[in-house]
Amino acid sequence: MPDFYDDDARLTRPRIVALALSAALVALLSLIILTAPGDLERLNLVARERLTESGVANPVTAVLLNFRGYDTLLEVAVLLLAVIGIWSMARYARVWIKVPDTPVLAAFVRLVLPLMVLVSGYLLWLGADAPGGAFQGGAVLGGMGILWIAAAVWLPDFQFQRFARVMLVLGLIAFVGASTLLLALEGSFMEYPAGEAKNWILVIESAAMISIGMTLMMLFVGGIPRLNEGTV
Amino acid sequence: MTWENSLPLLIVLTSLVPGVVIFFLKESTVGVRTTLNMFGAVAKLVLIAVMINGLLNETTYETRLPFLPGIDFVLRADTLSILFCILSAVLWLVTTIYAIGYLEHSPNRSRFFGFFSLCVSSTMGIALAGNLMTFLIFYELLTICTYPLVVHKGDEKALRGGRTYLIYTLVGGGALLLAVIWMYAIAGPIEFRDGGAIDAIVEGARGPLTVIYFLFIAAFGVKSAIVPLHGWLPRAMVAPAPVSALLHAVAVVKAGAFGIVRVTYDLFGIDVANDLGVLTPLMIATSLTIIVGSVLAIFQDDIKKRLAYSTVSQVSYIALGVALFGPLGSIGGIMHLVHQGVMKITLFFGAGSFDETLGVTKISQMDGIGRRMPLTMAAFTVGALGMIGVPPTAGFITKWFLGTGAIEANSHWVIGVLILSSLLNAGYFLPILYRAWFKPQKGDWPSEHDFGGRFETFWMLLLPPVVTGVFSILLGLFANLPVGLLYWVRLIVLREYEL
Amino acid sequence: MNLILTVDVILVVIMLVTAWLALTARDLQRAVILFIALGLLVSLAWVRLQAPDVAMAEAAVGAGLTGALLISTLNSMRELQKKKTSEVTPPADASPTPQEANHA
Amino acid sequence: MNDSAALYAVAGVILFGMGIYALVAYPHLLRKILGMNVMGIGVFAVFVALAYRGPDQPPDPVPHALVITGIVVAVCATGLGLTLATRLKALTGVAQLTPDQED
Amino acid sequence: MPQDLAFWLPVVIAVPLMAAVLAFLLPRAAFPISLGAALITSGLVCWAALAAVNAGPATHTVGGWSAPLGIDLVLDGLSGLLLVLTAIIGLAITVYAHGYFQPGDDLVKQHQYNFFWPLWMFLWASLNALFLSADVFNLYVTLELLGFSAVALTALAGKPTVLKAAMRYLMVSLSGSLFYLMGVVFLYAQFGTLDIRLLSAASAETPTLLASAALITTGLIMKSALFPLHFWLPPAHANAAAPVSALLSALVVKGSLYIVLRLWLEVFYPLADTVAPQVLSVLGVGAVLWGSLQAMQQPRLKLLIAYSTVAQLGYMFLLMPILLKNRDDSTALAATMSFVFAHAVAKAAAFLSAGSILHALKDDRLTALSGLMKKMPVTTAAFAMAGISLIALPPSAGFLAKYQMLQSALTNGYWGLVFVVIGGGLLAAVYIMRVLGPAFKKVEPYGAESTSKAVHVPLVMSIPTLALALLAIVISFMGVYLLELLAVGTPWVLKGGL
Repeated sequence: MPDFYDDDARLTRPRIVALALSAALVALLSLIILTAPGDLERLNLVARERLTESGVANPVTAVLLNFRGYDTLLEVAVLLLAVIGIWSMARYARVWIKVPDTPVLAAFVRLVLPLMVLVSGYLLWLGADAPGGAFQGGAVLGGMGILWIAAAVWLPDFQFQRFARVMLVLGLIAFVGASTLLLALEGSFMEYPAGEAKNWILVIESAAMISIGMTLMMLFVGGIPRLNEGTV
Repeated sequence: MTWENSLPLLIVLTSLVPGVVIFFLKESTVGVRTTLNMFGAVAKLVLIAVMINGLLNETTYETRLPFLPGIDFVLRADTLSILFCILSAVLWLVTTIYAIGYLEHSPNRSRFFGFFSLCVSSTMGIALAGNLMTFLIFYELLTICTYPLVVHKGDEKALRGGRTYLIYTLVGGGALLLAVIWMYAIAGPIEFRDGGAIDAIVEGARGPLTVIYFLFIAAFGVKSAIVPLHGWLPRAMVAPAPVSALLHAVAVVKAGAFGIVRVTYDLFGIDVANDLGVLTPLMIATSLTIIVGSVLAIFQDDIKKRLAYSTVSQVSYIALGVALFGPLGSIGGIMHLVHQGVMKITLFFGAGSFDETLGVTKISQMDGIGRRMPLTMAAFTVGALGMIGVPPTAGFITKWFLGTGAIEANSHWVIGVLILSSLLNAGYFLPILYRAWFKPQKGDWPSEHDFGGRFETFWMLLLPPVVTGVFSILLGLFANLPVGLLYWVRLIVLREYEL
Repeated sequence: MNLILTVDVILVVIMLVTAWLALTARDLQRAVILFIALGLLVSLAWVRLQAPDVAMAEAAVGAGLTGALLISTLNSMRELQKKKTSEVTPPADASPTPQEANHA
Repeated sequence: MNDSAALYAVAGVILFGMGIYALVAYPHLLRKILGMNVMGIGVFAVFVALAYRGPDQPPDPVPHALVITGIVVAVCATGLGLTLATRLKALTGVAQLTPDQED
Repeated sequence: MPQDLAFWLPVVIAVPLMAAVLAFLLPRAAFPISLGAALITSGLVCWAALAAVNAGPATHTVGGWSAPLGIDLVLDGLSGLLLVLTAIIGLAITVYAHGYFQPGDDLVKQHQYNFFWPLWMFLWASLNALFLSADVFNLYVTLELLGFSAVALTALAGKPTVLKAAMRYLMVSLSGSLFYLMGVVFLYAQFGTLDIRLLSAASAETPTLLASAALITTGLIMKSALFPLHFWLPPAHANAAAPVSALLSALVVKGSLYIVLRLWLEVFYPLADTVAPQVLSVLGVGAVLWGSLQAMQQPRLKLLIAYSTVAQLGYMFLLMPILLKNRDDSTALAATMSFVFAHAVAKAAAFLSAGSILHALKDDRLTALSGLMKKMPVTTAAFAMAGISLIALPPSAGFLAKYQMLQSALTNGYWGLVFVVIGGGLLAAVYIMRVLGPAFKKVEPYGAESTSKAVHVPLVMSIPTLALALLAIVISFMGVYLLELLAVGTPWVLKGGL
């Protein structure tokens, strides 16, 4: 009955069976993965060989935004879809946060926020050449939003969702729009013109970062930004 | 598409299209519905007449559409299919008139006539099917379309009857499907052909072919009610009388019997079938059915039930004729396809009219009915005498050829079966005739219905049995005319035996 | 070389133990906190495997954000539980707010 | 595969197995969601381990990119799952998949 | 604009994807946007299929980076057939849903209506992306897109039962995806590439391939609800809103099924001699029997149809041993794909009919359905046609498919399967007749409660339902064309490829 404090931790018979089966699976898969020969060089080398053509110096960003940019496009779609799914399920925000007694946290958050915006922008810029990029930057942006809410500095209201909608779709629209434009121009979906890849990538990434940030924040809100009465 | 290519399809469509249109008509639009039905029926007859003429001039009528790689959807006219076509078309016309009269003022008529037309279309498809696949499609379509007719009354009993009907026919359909696929698997994409599509039995195929043949017989046996697969037939008697008439004379039961004829002659070929040794078991099964059906009929008091068991017995004459290896037996069997239809439909029309006019449903209520409804009863009498095989009715011709066929095939015991069956037929029909004509009326009729007018009943209920009754005699009297039935059936048999 | 491998072994063992504790802890709050710890350990492992991009993503998204989601969910569930024990009715879902009426 | 990579790959497989166990063995939805996340971490760990070629060679960037994608999918899935779980808790009073009653 | 077929492949994905975004951004215009996207996508897909029949398979290299580095979109017979199927059913459901979710002034319904469109467009985009993808990791992403949109659509109905069903569905979907992803990792470990054609070219029977096949197949049959992993399907499909049920049963489960077929035909083909195909076939038999028996006992129409899906999914795995015995002989694949097509059309029609019935009678218990023929003739007729196809009586799409299945089983000597297929048809007849039998019951003309409850079904609902039902019949005469499309460049390895 005490629903979220504990599950019954006893090792009942079904659990022992489940444990044994999982263990067997683990043993089998471990043995097999160790025998895998790893003819892995092929793709690795190809990716590195053609890094220069990709417009960015960070190979991971090259894969994410150029070679396999289509994956990332669908990825951005997944993010948007997750928010739409959550909004469709929950007509009210989930957040149940008490306003903190001390203003210290709030003050701290106010201080940190501008810094985080800067950091996220920097991460994005950095992503072209070093570890970082839209996802990492977006995560920082999202973290900022969450901190903002968690510190009860600000709580999203219903008016906010109109703004949020636009921010949420920005990344996907930029991605699909740019790709389609490139399809018309270059004859291939998402084929960046030679030498201009970096600019295209940066534009797409910026839009994607904003959307990612907003998405992560909305995942936290857990419903259409509109608070249940008396929940805060 | 040329005329020759589209004619078989058109014959199917002349009832299919009106049927589909009728579904969308309002209950009250009797005029349009009747016009559509009649137009379809007459158009169909005209097209068939054109086709007969063409066939006599050796024209080929064939509609061929791709179905699956290697298998086409084929509708083709040949002598045998024409025979079944014309039987169905004529009886459809008659039955439609009867049904209009019978169902006047009852609910769901659009639905009824819609399915009725679809039913006839399926029968036409079965008749014209040029290969197993096409046959199978229409055979199952027939099952689907008859179900709503069987349960038309919509009460518990009707639903139960319908369920039984479906269980039997669907299981039969499963057997047919298996047989068809197996056949295709070992023989390739064969089509029906005069004299049989299988030229010779390949070594090793004898066993499977025998099994397939019996699968076919079992599948068709369900619809043609071969004992012990006849259980659905009496229970399906809950359907309205025109449906029973159609079921017994043209559509379902006859489709089964036609299937046996088709498969034996045009798929296996009578020689191959004989070579496989499958004809004797078929002969035994049908003989048994003839006897058992007749015996069971004697114990029924319900008129329609007695007629139903009579059907069980009579339809097996067709298969018996097939099983008798030799042209004479074949002639008897194929002729009975027509004869049984015409005679049995007369009987059902009569039974339906008794019910609708006087509320009489049981034989024990029929005392003196001959005086109240002389014309209907006269038609009924002709049908009954035909079933017994009294000359000069059509039934006599059948039994004559079957008897001579039995001698030809050296199966003399079949003559015994025929005689016994005729005695039994007499045993369950003559008492009815006696009651109707010679016994005085007992009290009031159960629920008499006054249709007004000058006749003993509504004219639409009277005309059809009288017409089919007259046919039953004419078919007997003029069997041997140059374009008569016998002539045509001889043509069929000559081709099948490749004589 | 051996030293690195030793570090690896220690890291892996801690990871696995943390994971097991996270999955079996009786208190869900504790489980969630352990899960966040697992996320951080994993990102450490990925730094070690020369995957700094992945490590950043894991630390920020896998540990940080997922952790925040889990904790906030746990909190809302607690609130719901309290509400349930104090009053029987579930939160009003059917009655729309005036804002929504305007929107529709 | 070098030793370190093998070690982390096996660890990944073990995490995968642990996740499955938690998913099937515990009724609480939050725990199930945790289980799925651990499963995911396991898969990612194997993938990242495969990309590692020892200290002297640069790693294969493709799995890294794919794992980042996977991490983002996982957080989305977690978000969806947690929302559903909260809704269930609100409507039924328990965050578990109790058998349905005919409603 | 280029007339090249390959050029248009990404557009088939981008159009519904953009429609989803716009429908979310502009809820008030959601329906016109979605309908427009549906029309464009369907038209484009049908044109593409015709073009592929004439010109052969097409490959689009996304980003200009061909495999192994980039991701290719490939249109061939197998994917083309499923794209066309999705287009047909998608169009019908788009129209139907507009009627079904018609909100009036109910705010909860308005909410459902608003969110149905973006979710449905996402689903469509993800299906198209899935069918076109030639990359195993990209397939994972499309699978997740598909799973998320399907779960959210399921949950849209909002009742506790449906939320539970959605939750269960989400768990299965996610863990299935993770199994799949682990399999992908194993593939990468062995072959160092993610492109299906390169994988199949390199593929050889190794322990890693076996493990990968086991992981991937397990994950996917979870998502496809193959017996005994079907437990989540009936509650989800039965409790979701009717258009959603239709989508789930007709299309969503086919997504993962498609990947199973594709991978086994291409990448895992070296494992064809192992026991795996037999196992799948046996599970299929189990599904046919168990699903049918369950369908016979369900008290509600939608549950019955949902269990029928469990049974029918079994058929799609029955022929695996024959399919993989020799992939040059395409009859088993043709039979399976015909079945997929037939089932999707008939099942969508059945669920849409059930939706209309629920809409009109507010009740889908079988006991409430007597006399349905009189009350809702068009809907009943549609259900009957769908039922005929599910039973596989001729002439229907189901018959066309089962005929080919039987032929394939018989010519290969699998007699057991012959009896399963025929027996399964009879079992289907039993459960379909549980609905259609009482439908012909006479209803009392006046005063009876059941009659007075019947209301008019709007044309936007009855027309798509009837159209799908008629299609379930008409397809039986289009078998040759379906097979012609299917034959386009399948499997990739054999006919061209890179």
